[in-house]
Amino acid sequence: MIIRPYGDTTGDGMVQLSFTLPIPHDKRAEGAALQLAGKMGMDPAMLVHAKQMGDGYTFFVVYGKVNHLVDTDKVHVVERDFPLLSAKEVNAAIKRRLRRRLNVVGACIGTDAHTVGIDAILNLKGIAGEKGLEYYSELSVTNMGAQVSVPDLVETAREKKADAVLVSQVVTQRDAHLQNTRAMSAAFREALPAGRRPLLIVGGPRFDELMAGELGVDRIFSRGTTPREVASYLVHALAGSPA
Amino acid sequence: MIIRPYGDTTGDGMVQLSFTLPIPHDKRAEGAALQLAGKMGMDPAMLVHAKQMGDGYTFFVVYGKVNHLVDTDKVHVVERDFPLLSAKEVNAAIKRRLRRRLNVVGACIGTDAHTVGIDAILNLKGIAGEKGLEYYSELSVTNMGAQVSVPDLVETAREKKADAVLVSQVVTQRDAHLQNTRAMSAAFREALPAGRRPLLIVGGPRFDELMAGELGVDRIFSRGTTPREVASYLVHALAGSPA
Amino acid sequence: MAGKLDLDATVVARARALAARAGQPVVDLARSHTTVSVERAVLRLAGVTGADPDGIPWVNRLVDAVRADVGLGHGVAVPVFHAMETTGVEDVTVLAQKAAAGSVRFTVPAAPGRARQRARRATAAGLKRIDRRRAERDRLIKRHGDPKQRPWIYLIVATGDIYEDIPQAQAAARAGADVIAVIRSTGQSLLDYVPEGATREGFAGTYATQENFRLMRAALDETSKEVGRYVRLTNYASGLCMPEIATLAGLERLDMMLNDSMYGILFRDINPIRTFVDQRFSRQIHARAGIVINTGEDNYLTTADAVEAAHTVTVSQLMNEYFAHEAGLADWQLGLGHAFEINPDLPDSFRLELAHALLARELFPDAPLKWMPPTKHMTGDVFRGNLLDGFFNLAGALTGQGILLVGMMTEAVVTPWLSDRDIALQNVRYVLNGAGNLHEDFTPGPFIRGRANQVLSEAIDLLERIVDDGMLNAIADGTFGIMKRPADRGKGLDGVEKQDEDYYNPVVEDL
Amino acid sequence: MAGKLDLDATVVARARALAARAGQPVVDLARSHTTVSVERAVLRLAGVTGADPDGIPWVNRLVDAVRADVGLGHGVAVPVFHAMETTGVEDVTVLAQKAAAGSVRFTVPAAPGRARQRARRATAAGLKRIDRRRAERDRLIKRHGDPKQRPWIYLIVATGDIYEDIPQAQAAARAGADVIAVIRSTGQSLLDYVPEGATREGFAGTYATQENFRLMRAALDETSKEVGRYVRLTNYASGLCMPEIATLAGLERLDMMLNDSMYGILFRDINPIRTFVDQRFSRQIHARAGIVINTGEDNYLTTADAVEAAHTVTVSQLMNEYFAHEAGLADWQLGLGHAFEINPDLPDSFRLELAHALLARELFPDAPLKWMPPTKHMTGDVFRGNLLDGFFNLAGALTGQGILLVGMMTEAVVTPWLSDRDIALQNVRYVLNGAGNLHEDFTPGPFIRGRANQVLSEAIDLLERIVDDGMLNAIADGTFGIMKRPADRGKGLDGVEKQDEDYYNPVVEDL
Ligand code: B12
Ligand code: B12
Ligand SMILES: Cc1ncc(COP(=O)(O)O)c(C=O)c1O
Ligand SMILES: Cc1ncc(COP(=O)(O)O)c(C=O)c1O
Repeated sequence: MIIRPYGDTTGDGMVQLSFTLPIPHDKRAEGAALQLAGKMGMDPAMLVHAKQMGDGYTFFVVYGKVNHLVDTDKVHVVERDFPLLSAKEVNAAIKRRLRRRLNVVGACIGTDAHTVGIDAILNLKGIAGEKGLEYYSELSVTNMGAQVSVPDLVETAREKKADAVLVSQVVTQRDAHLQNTRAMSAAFREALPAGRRPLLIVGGPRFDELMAGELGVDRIFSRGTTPREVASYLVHALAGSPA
Repeated sequence: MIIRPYGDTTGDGMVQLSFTLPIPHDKRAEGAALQLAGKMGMDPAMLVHAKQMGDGYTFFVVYGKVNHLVDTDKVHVVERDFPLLSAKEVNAAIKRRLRRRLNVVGACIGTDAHTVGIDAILNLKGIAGEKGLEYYSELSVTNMGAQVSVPDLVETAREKKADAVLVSQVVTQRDAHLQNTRAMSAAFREALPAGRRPLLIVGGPRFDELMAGELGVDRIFSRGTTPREVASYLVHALAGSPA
Repeated sequence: MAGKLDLDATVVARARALAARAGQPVVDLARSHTTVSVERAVLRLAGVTGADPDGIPWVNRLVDAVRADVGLGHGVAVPVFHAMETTGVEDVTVLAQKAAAGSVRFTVPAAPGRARQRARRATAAGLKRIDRRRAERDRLIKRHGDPKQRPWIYLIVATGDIYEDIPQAQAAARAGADVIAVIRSTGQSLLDYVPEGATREGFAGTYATQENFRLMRAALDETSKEVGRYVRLTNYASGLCMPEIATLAGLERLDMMLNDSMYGILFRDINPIRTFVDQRFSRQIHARAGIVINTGEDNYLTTADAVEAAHTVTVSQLMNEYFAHEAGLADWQLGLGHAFEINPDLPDSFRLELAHALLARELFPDAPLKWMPPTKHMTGDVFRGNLLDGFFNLAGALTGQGILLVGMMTEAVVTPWLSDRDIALQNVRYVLNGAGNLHEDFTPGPFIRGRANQVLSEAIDLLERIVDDGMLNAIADGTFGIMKRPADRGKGLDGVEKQDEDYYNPVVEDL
Repeated sequence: MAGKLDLDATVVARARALAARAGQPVVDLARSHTTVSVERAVLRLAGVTGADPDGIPWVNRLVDAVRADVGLGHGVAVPVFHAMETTGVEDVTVLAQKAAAGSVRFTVPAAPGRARQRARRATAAGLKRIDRRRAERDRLIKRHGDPKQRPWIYLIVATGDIYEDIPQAQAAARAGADVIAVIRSTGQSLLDYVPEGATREGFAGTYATQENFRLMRAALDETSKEVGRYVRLTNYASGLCMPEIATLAGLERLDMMLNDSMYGILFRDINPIRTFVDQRFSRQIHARAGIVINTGEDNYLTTADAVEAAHTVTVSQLMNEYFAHEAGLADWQLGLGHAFEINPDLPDSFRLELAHALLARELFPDAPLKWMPPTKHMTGDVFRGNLLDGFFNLAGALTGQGILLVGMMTEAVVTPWLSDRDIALQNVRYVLNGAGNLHEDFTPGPFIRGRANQVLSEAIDLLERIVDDGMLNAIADGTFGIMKRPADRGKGLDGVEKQDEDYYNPVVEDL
């Protein structure tokens, strides 16, 4: 399906844009702002607000019509390619296929201290009304908390015979999350042979789920993930999909 | 000079974008939003907010880096190509060159009833601390007010021997301002031979100053115009620039 | 809510008495004149419908024909129903068509008794339809319920196309709007007829037509059922056709109408006499139809300064109250307008807003005041815009306003987008939900009380001057909104006539 | 401001008494232990500067060397200054270099009198430099003036690069910021040394180094002159190096420091004992330097629910007050933390915020409370974000907060952009200018008063439990921020030693 942005009427293509340019405010700066909007495909573009900040910066708000078409058939997304199971089903599938508890080790690595996200996935309390992985009787969860170094994580994963390692990354300035994830997956590749390497999962609000391959992990979860999705994925990836 | 948008550090290229797509919210919709951002040149683009509105629409906020460069040397703007004069200089120039008062007729045409803008330019009171054209002793101003029909305007311009006609247009939905301006300039072309046609000026907050030729007028004034700019332009266009 | 300002009851009473004295001459004018639109409204109630192939309604053709033959001074009812009898035509619309074709002549019979009777029977049928719609509204409110909170949340729809308006209005209602206003195309106020049919081509608003009213009301009836809350519909009985649009609103069960001569005079350059005559009749109809009117004092603050001119708003509200009561409207029907338009850069701007808003609240304790958002000081900075709207919402909650016209962050940019309304409603919900009860903790101190009393006393001074000089002169002088509008200028004056001795209006008899 | 809540003075006194009883064992612990960082701070005051080629400061090398030879139980001052005498080295930094090279051995002399004297003379010189910076601050404040309004406007800068931070900080100050905080790179709290030099590579913050302090303070001194208002500078004396960073802050005339063991314990997993010992010394230094501390109770509400856990904030504030007073800080130096973190969807959320904020205000009438903006409930909806921040600003003004940490609409997205700060400051200016005096009209009703008193009584209950169980157990149980932190775990415990009988710290003698 081909669609366009919708401001006030079907097909009007209207969007709102704001940004700063590192130049003082004058007519030329406004023209520069419109040039950028034009390059982004806005035509006509209305410059509706311009405000100088300090000596050399100007903030702009632009409204206008973009000419790009959005083709919903060509959207790249990581669709859930596994069934969403209930806790009961998860436990049953693990019991049936693995005949042992599935070991999960979770951590927030590097100097990132944001544990709320990984805790939401792992801890009993969970999030959005769903219990976390600790609630699943067939999952054995080790939550290492925050600021875990990669060597410690690899060590613990080995020790706990982890089937899956769950890593959270929330700080993204200067791509910290990408760097840490790459370091982590490299360390696992180095430390363990392919067959014995645990499933590597990372999550955090600013990840692009399409980057799993690039980062050397098996799966990425982003904004608004719920524990059930993660549990279902674990079953799918480690215990085969139940028919 | 080549510049990029500035979010937090020089050259980071960061911008903020929001829009609605006419589809319900799901992963595919988020992908569609990112596709649009991508087409606009945002890479990487972070989808930071998505909210369904009613059944079939979703609002998105996207942050990200645009790759476009802004070349401030290639900016198209209507730069002031005439000197900015004081009221005294305006009056002196008219007296010297024209040897009579310069006649100005102003109106807000069509069904547009927004007079604040044209009044700001014409009325004594003015705007932003500058007196309006009525204050200039060598300008004879007729302010016809709002909702003036094009035939009435042409008639009055003829009657008052207008040197310049100043038209305001504030309502822009469905391009009302462009349609009305075109109708106005066509009517003047029809009614009067080239030599006797008054200078045609339009103004309003949403005009693109580059469109004068297209709309058949001599000059366009947009957001934040002050009476002095208009008076100086009148002198420049009708009484030659004072050396 | 009442009593936070310590207003002096005798001062308030004096303000009301002055407003009545200042308004009386205007009422006298209205009672002694009629207009083409008043007469057309009568004929609409008597059953004339539809339009000629050029889109000119048959009521216009009929009134023009009557006027050409006998003028309007007798009212059109008697000549029309006399002609029905003499021509034997049974259907008034058919008569109108014949009159338009020039095949009927109109006269005023010496003994108008029978014509009056027939006319009155016909218009009574029209009024009865209005009564039925009112009863229907009462039933639906009982069934679906009123909004749970005050203020009611009022949202504007303005695509210009009734078929885009409808889904947007329904979406807004689902998202929490209690009242939907379909604003009008910029041109309509100056049309001296009411367009016909469903319309898709308006500029910055959609034409007010009977069919558009019907379509939107039906759509919102559906949504009311869905959301379990009666969603009200608003339009504009303003401009040159106040009486007729009021009538159509009554016939199609609209629930509120913008209705204020002062707006037409000041901002659409409509002749003061024309529109005061029209207004009185339209308000009588609104009273009958159980419709809440919204007045337009808020608009003054877009051209005048909101602090300097605060008292002109108060004066106008007092006069509008007088005019409305005189026309039969009850207090619950008085959506008197005011607005949050003080320059936000002014020190204590928010507290000044509170003073003004509370003054209106306490002067008119039983009226469902219409509280308008910032517009003039909104800019293209939409982030700031949403913030200002939040403080506007708060001021509404703190001062107990009745109808909250939801502000849009894009006010300075475009007529509202779908997403603007959603963001705006989210804003309202946050403020009402999180701080809606803050009025319990709000006890105006000397600054706010002082300011309110100052505005009231300036209002009294101005009313005294108006009593002396006359309301029409005050309007001519630019007292309101700094717009100067002399009584002998402006659009539509040629549609006014003085009533003759034998003027007869069957509708007014029944109101 | 005081007295709007009708708090019962005897209840308040009881809360304070309980906090003192609960805090006493922690103080005893702090007084009877020392840490590597306390000792390093002593040496910094005694004149050790610079770092080895790997970037490890000479103070670290020296303390490690002393510790290896004689432990920390005697304090490092005596062994170090004894070694100065025995080796004849005149410069402590040179001694550190020699010690690092293994060419000096440390012992504790039987008669430490002379070493103590020399040490004390050296550290006194360091303290004198701090005293001079304090006097300098007083002079500059006199010259340039304090902010005109309360609350002071506090803005964060966080590029990670001191050379990008500086122009952004200056721009922020010009745009109205009264206080600039340079936040730290995510890694720093866990470093058991203070990095050296100007730094350009931080993640989500810039390293706290003496040189970065100096550069930023100099830049802001320039801007203070320009804007005619003394612009304060803030950094973090938190994490593993509290005492040293406090010292560097004193030496470089920083004006405020985030300084709270509880933050390190709960959110950086630092060992409780280590950090309580460090905290006491760092606060003694802050007291001397005239620095305002900022505590971190606001953070609890990012992991715990702001309504359920409101009383834990109060308890922590009372304990922090006790710890601070005990360390010599005056009330004006207590920027106790709290935050606007109630779920905005909760009915009456704003009034609950007012209750909590006012409770803090009235419990600590002379402390310049640090009021933190919404973070947890901020989302990528930046329009809504700016609105929430506006109500946060309003709550700050209504309840007389001292230091307003300005919220950013992009809180959930990125560390603040230049334009975010500008929009945020515009928001603050609007609210303070337009509604800053609204507190005159704010008289809390039963809902707000009731809620405040309820929180206070829950705080007393909790304090009673802590008196019984001990503060360290409470922390271990997850009482604060639902983070469980046992006293025998966490980072940095190996840097703690019990003081011996002959422990000597020349700095503490002078504080
Ligand atoms: C709470 C919080 C804190 C708390 C953390 C407490 C704790 N124990 O976690 C405290 C106060 C300690 C804190 C401190 C700091 N913070 Co902080 N913090 C936040 C805040 C307000 C909320 C984050 C949160 O809890 N979200 C709720 C959870 C449930 O969402 P989530 O993390 O996205 O998790 C979900 C999904 O992403 C996914 N998920 C996440 N991880 C994983 C892992 C796996 C395996 C899976 C499957 C899924 C998954 O599932 C979760 C549930 O749906 C955000 C701002 C915001 N509103 O987002 C800033 C924010 C994250 N913090 C930030 C910063 C910079 C810091 C500091 C570094 C500042 C400083 N220099 O002092 C410090 C230091 C901390 C550090 N070293 O990391 C920045 C990061 C900027 C950036 N993009 O790089 C933010 C965005 C604020 C800002 N705009 O500046 N912070
Ligand atoms: C004030 C106002 C009104 C007042 C007008 C009073 C009056 N006598 O003018 C009232 C209340 C009557 C009104 C009514 C309506 N309004 Co109105 N109104 C505004 C408002 C709040 C401010 C406009 C203003 O006065 N700006 C201040 C002046 C000084 O600025 P300016 O016009 O841009 O003028 C400057 C420059 O542009 C330039 N300039 C302008 N004209 C000219 C001419 C020349 C020759 C030159 C040289 C320069 C020049 O110089 C001026 C000084 O710097 C705007 C929203 C906003 N905040 O912008 C909406 C707005 C313009 N209105 C709008 C609408 C839709 C209406 C209505 C049509 C709604 C309705 N359907 O009922 C009605 C009907 C009016 C009509 N038929 O036109 C829309 C227009 C949407 C669009 N883009 O198409 C706006 C943007 C609001 C919105 N978002 O919906 N309105
Ligand atoms: C009372 C009143 N009538 C009418 C209008 C505008 O509509 P129109 O010009 O279509 O009559 C307004 C504007 O808000 C108004 O307040
Ligand atoms: C008291 C305190 N210290 C420190 C920090 C964070 O900084 P860091 O982790 O760099 O010590 C905070 C966070 O806001 C805090 O409140």
